[in-house]
Amino acid sequence: MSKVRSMRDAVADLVHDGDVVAIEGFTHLICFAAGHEIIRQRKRDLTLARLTPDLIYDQMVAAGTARKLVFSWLGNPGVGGLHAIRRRVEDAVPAGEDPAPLELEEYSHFGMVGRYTAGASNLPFFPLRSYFETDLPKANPLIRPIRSPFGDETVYAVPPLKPDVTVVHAQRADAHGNTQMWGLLGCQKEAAFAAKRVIVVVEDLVDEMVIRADPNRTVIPGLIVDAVVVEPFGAHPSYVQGAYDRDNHFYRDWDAIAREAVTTQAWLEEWVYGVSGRAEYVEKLGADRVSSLRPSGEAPSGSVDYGVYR
Amino acid sequence: MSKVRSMRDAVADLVHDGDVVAIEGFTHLICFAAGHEIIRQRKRDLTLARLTPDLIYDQMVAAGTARKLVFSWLGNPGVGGLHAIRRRVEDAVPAGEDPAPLELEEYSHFGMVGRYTAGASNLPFFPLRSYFETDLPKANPLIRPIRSPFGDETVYAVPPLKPDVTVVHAQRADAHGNTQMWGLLGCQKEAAFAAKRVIVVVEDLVDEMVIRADPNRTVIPGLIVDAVVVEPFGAHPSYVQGAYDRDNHFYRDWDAIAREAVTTQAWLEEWVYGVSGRAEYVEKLGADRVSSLRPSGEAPSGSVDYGVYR
Amino acid sequence: MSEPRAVAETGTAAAAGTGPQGPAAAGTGPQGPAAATTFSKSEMMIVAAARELAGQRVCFVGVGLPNIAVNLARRTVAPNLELVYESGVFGAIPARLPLSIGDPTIVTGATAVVSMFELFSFYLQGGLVDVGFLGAAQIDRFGNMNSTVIGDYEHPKTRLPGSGGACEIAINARQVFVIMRQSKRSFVAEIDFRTSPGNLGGAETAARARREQGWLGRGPSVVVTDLAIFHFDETGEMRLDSIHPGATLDQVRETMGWEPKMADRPVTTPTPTPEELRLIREELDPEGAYTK
Amino acid sequence: MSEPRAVAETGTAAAAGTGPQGPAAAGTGPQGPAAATTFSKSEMMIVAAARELAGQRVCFVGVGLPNIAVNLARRTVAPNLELVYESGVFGAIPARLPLSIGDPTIVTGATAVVSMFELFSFYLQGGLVDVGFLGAAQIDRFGNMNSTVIGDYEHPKTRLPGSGGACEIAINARQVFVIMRQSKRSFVAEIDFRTSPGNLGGAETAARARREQGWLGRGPSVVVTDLAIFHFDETGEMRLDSIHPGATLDQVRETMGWEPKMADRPVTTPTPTPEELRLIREELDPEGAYTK
Repeated sequence: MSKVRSMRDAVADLVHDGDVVAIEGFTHLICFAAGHEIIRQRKRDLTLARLTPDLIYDQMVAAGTARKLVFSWLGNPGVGGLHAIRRRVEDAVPAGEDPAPLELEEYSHFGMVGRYTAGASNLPFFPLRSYFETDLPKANPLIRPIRSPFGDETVYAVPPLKPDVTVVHAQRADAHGNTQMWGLLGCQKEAAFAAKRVIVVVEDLVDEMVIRADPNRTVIPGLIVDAVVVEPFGAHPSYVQGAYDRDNHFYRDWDAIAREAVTTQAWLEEWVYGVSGRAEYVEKLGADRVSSLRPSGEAPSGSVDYGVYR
Repeated sequence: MSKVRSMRDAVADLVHDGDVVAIEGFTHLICFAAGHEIIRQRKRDLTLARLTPDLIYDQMVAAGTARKLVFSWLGNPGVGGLHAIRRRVEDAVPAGEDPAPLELEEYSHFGMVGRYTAGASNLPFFPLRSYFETDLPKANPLIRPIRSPFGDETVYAVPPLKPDVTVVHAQRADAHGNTQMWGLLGCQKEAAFAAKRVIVVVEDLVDEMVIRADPNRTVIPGLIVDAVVVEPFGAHPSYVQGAYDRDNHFYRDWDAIAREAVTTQAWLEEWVYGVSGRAEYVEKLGADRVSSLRPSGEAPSGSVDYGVYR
Repeated sequence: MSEPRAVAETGTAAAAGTGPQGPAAAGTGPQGPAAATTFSKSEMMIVAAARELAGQRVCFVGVGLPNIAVNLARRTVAPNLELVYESGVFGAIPARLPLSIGDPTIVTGATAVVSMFELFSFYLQGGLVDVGFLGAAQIDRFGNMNSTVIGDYEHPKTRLPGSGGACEIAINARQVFVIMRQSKRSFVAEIDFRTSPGNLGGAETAARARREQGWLGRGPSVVVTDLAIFHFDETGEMRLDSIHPGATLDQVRETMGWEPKMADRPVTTPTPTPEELRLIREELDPEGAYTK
Repeated sequence: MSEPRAVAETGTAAAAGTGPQGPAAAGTGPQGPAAATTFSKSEMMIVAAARELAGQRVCFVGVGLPNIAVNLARRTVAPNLELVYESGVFGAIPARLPLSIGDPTIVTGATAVVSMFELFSFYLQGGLVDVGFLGAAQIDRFGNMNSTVIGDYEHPKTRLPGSGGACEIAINARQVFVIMRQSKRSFVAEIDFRTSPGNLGGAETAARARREQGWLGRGPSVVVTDLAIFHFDETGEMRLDSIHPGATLDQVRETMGWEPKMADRPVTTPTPTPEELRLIREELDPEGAYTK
């Protein structure tokens, strides 16, 4: 049975007010298309989880969808801060400009990866060698010491994170949701297995036989996928290995846009509320911008042989 | 600098008497060639770790290389028992026929996987939901309860396993030891990262650019590899996806061979001590046997595009 | 590797055994006498196990009888059943009957091949498996199983294979299906070693342990043997519900180490239908490796 | 993402910062006056950091100055240096200067691309990383660093990016190299929040904590700034060992929140060689994105 849905339907049915939502992807494969649809559908009171909230959550926070962030690094990589989020966090900023203060729950990268891993594995905690002699366990009481039953060593533990919905962007999937990706993998697999519901967004919908030709490349099995959305260029201004480049100009532009609430809202009006979906966004972006982001050539992986065994 | 070595040199330099040795591979990619070389070099007092000791450890135990097994399933899959090992374990068998009793340290599959994972991650323990209400923690006091610091749940923990040497068989590697494999992956990655020294044995030595064309396919980085041994058909009677089939006949034959110490020793004389190495073993096996194990056709993975980004 | 192997190991009649057995006399099933034909005890076990899979979604399988049973179920009562192999394969479409759990034929053309860490962590412990198949050398009335040793652990009379994945399958699969041949040596009053927990000392203890220790599994739900079908009653004990055509109540009782509880009216297991037999004989095991 | 970003965030002069700075007056290095040329403060930082990498094997890198420094080291003092990117890439051979730690150019043609679980578990925590590069908004005399908040945690004056991987890098990398521009705001007597542990309250406390808690890291070994090079003495405190050509001792002291310990005879950092400058300008950062 095909799980292919429109982004509108997938978000409407699978993302609910108050949900814990993870749109994962470490710089690579960040699904802005899903984030924008969540904004358009005016979802509220979401807890947004990501290692690096990135522009996607800065936009979602600015649009008022979120009440809380769970994260490990809050910045615009290589550029600076995430101003919309900072406005709802820093004391110095005059109140009233944006909605209520944003709750923060903060880990390190490995702590977040461990949380998803515990969630995916149905473990009550994940142990790691981090946090020793830092102020992080004081700032976040969910980072707790745990004593090894072998020897008397103590390490730290983080609790499982089980999102209500995880959104994963990928190069390709079949209609059942069997999903393959290459390039940086981040912790999408763990975040997907940890989630109650999974939305996969792909550049290309492929025949099941394409997936079955290379089963070791499958990162997420259809078994855990609730909807497959086909949304080319759906990761822009993030990128898709082999398909398009990171739009570094936009990452820099956002720094200026997000510095003021008014310019931020104007941008949201124009680029999110003002379009019906990703197809219109891409059209608005223009063919030149799109083609300027294409790789300059192909770098084929080559093929390996699994062999026929009859 | 090339790490390519002969099997003889790799085993002589990297495997020492008394070592903890893991020749991993779950039915697939079991490196019999390395096991046989260890036998030929008359290594002694080894602790042999594997989820499924399989024929390889039955042979190594029969040859007197081992004093201890660390394992989770002790059998000849689909056939029956491992008789050489059983002779050194069961009380009923008359003593004296084989060397001293073999020490056993026993887990479940997930317990062994967890042990390697803890070893690879430098964790003092790995937690898992297994062993509840079983006799395994009584049989093995290294399986211990651990209480979660979140809520009052108790799960079980296993200690890290850090082999002195892990041997991994694979389809291909470059001269630096960057190794790619496909098909069943077992827990070779974890066992290799957990080890002090790693020997990679491959069907094909390839140019670095073959590896670099598909970096997501790399399972073991050259960084942790000490020696690369090129040994085609080195996994027989186990198999290599895309290259040759499992020799099920041999797995059945072994059942009869290993039932008596005398036939077992005769087999070792002929097929291990009696040959200089894998090349001679393959020659002795004969071209017909070898070609009968080749896949009946190709099943290409297809190629994906990583893109050129300049 | 999960369980049926353990049985093969002991020399007791094995769920995954390969020894030929004479065909049972044909019973008259729901399809009436016209459909009567001969079938083996193994075929009856496979058919009975397959039928129990109706409505299940994800099954954790080993080779041998469970593998044939799940594939039969996919072609009959459970067309959407998804198979997870312990060796790390999801969505296999084998071109031949796999001879071992790690046969390369289950890899080529599969949907996903994953590491054992991922398989045990995310698929099994993560709660995605609805049914796990187990067998053992010994089982007791509460479905607790032994595949480790006969005799004392330190000085065993028979050293069996051990847990493999059986221990965590028993705890984390939502329910457990058991396939084992019956004998006084395998259906015992007291098992020598508990490798895979079933209903412990009874339903109440088991429910408490599962709740307090956070098990995902609800424990064993059915035992299919060469002679009969048992389910577990409200006290957590095996209850004889159905006797296979050709077998007698006496045979069932004589091959058990305790006096079994019985359903009010044990029924006769409906015989394999011609279509079920055709699928087994022509498609699933044409060489009769597991079913003769 | 590791650290230099944190600095960019605060508005203090940033190790990974992109702001142009005027070229420093050329000093006379070991190569003699004939080789004298102009170079920027950033170039001096990169060169000084690269030289410190002599003899190191595996380096955990972020983008910006550390990325250029390690690539310069590979071409000069440490030809066998292996690079691990926090985003999960090993053995990258980027076709262009990567603009972010997740640039697709570091993936194409790399030796291995792995999940973050694997990167943090096996590479970093597993003990394979010899040198981790960090920077921060604040550092104290013992090399403890803050990249979380300025002010109170609950009501921060400035909300910084937070740890990213910095916390576990500080603990698990065998040693830590720090690259930061000096200022009274960044080199402080007391940091507001400890994100990445350095030598805690001093060498003795730090050694005890590392031993008892099983850290793999020996802590910070060098701090390279736009003005000077510091190492850590036997008490675990930063010691001024070398002043860059063009900088003065007064400048160094005026941009620190404490009176620095000094080597008996602080030397002048040897100026960049023409070859070092050529590599930076022609090969590593031809557009001068990080080095102007």
